[in-house]
Amino acid sequence: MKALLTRDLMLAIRAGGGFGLGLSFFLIVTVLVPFGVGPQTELLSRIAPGVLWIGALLACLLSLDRIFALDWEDGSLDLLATAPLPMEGIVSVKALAHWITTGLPLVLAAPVLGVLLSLPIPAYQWVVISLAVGTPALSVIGTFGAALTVGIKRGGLLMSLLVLPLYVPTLIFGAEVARRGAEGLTVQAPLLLLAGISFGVIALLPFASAAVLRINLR
Amino acid sequence: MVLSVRDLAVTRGGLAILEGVSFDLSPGEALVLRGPNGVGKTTLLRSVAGLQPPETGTVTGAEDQIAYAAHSDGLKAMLSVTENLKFWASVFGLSDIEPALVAFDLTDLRNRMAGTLSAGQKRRLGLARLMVTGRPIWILDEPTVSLDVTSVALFADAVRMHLKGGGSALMATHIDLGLTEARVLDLTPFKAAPRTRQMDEAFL
Amino acid sequence: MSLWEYANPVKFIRTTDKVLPWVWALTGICLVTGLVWGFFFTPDDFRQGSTVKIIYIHVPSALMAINAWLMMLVASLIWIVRRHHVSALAARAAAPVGAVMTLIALATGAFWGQPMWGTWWAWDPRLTSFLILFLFYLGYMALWEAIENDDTAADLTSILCLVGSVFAILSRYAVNFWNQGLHQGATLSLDKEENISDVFWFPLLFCIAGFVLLFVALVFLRTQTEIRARRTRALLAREGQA
Amino acid sequence: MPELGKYAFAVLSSYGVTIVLLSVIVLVSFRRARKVRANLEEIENRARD
Repeated sequence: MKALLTRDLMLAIRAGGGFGLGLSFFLIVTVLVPFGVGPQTELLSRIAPGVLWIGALLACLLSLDRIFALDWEDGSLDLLATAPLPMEGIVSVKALAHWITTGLPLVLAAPVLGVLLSLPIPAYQWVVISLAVGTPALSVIGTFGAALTVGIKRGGLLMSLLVLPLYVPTLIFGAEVARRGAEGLTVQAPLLLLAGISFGVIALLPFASAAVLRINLR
Repeated sequence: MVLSVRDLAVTRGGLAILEGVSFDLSPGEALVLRGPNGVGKTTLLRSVAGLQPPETGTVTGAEDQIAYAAHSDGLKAMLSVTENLKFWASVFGLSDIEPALVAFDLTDLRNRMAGTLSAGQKRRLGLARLMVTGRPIWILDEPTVSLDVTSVALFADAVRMHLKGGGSALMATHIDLGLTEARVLDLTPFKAAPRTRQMDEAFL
Repeated sequence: MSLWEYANPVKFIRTTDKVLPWVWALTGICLVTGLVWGFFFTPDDFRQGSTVKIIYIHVPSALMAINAWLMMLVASLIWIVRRHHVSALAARAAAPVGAVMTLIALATGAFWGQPMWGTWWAWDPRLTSFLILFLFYLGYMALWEAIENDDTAADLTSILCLVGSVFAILSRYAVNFWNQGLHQGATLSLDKEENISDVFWFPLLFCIAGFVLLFVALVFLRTQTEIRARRTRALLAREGQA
Repeated sequence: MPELGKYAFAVLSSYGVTIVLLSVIVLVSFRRARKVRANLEEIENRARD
């Protein structure tokens, strides 16, 4: 399993698209917001936590179909299925690889982009923490969506339609942590709920994703 | 470990295409499945490899014994020859890839990117991948497609070495494999009589 | 004769053919009496004025929107466990009806809230969770259309339904957390005093019965259609194969 | 017609929307049922003779 992770990470780096894709999209979305909403800083700073979260979420969504598509096309998914690795393990490693190549960079880039949106000072740490806790869930849920639509040609749009409603709880609690952090309120409740969802999803969803992948490989 | 297949029926897209297929594959033996294109060679191999549940019949002796190589040999163009082999070796819990490199004469291509290899070299790398898995039973789907005569001979030697080492090989092809001593099983007689798809029986 | 007898598609069609006319008749009676009674013969509410009449469509449709998804969940479970085609096709048949019920609940909720809240859409937690439920319906229906092989489609959509239900419940509470909520208290709840007065109660019962019967009738009809469509594909496949 | 007062628009339009949506789903279901049934019968006859 570790080999699968290192291979996926190497592929992401070598193919170049891996890291850059999510980050550049996140940057573009964050830059577009002031154009759309107007440059008044007090307005921007109020919506900054939400915008950062939505940007990160969409960046995750964009790079989901690459998770299985490459292995599906060149047949290595079939070969992996005959390997001694449990399918749940393969799916979790794929989600982890997606998180490292896409989720993590978003967490690191968020404060930098926060400056663009004049994010209030106390909010910086909470945006980073909420994203750090929330993005793993986005990757695992996304992997489930990617597995569902791996066999469907041009399944990207369908995957977004399936995955976005599943993102709602994570988005609500994540953005809530960031927003409360910005206003200096206690963030304990939404943070715990966010963590609860993330851990629950990480623990349970791979079984569903594995089942779906087995069906698609049939 | 003897791989025995009893009365296997396989479907493609729900349609039954082969039925009543039975054969044994004991260590040190090679079996070539022949038959026109579309008779169901690939589907049968996938069922034996466990990728696809057969409609009826049993496959015994295949638990954790099988190394499967399909048309597309699952090589990552962006990884070098050694990286590809090292990956597949560790997936199967091994790490020694030297014998495979030697057997398939890939030693001088060691650090070349898989993407830059010729079709023949890629196929040889695919077969080397099989060797690296350490699994006794090789299942090969059209292994000698796009190989020139020398590569086919190289392939035949590698398979013979594998057989001498106590392994066995199940191959599907409609062209010459250069393996004169292999047993041949023609699949045409096992063609399934046209009957309703299993999933449709409830509706007819 | 156990319930699983009806899993046989041909028998399902035969029995539903016998039952359907009665169900349609009952639906008509309940709907007409409930709506006419509620619309013409109930007084205005002292606080909300005549908007209270919207209750006769908002509450039943909201109820059906949720129960439709529950029915699909149960049907998906039956498909996964017992592999009965009828239950998978019934789930597929129920999805559009559930989606329409959700749309009605959303529209009537917005119309009803407009005079009170002063805006057409006030992101009220319950209405928002219906909006999310509607997205789940869309995703579910889209997945059915996207996959050719019938059995794989049934498998994948059932798993989506299972996972979706968990997230729908999660969203339900997340939305509550996210906005303090403007929706009025539960219209139908077991403790008597919080309930609406009797004069509104009886017509509402008829409306609910009417909506439930309408749902059942539509699902029977649409499931029959799905079975026939499936039978057509099966015959064509056999013809193609011969 | 009951006196709907200033909320007439809200009440009437919500009833209107409901009736429209319900009739759409019912009509679509019936039309599709008829089309599929006809298609099936046509194939069954062809298969029989």
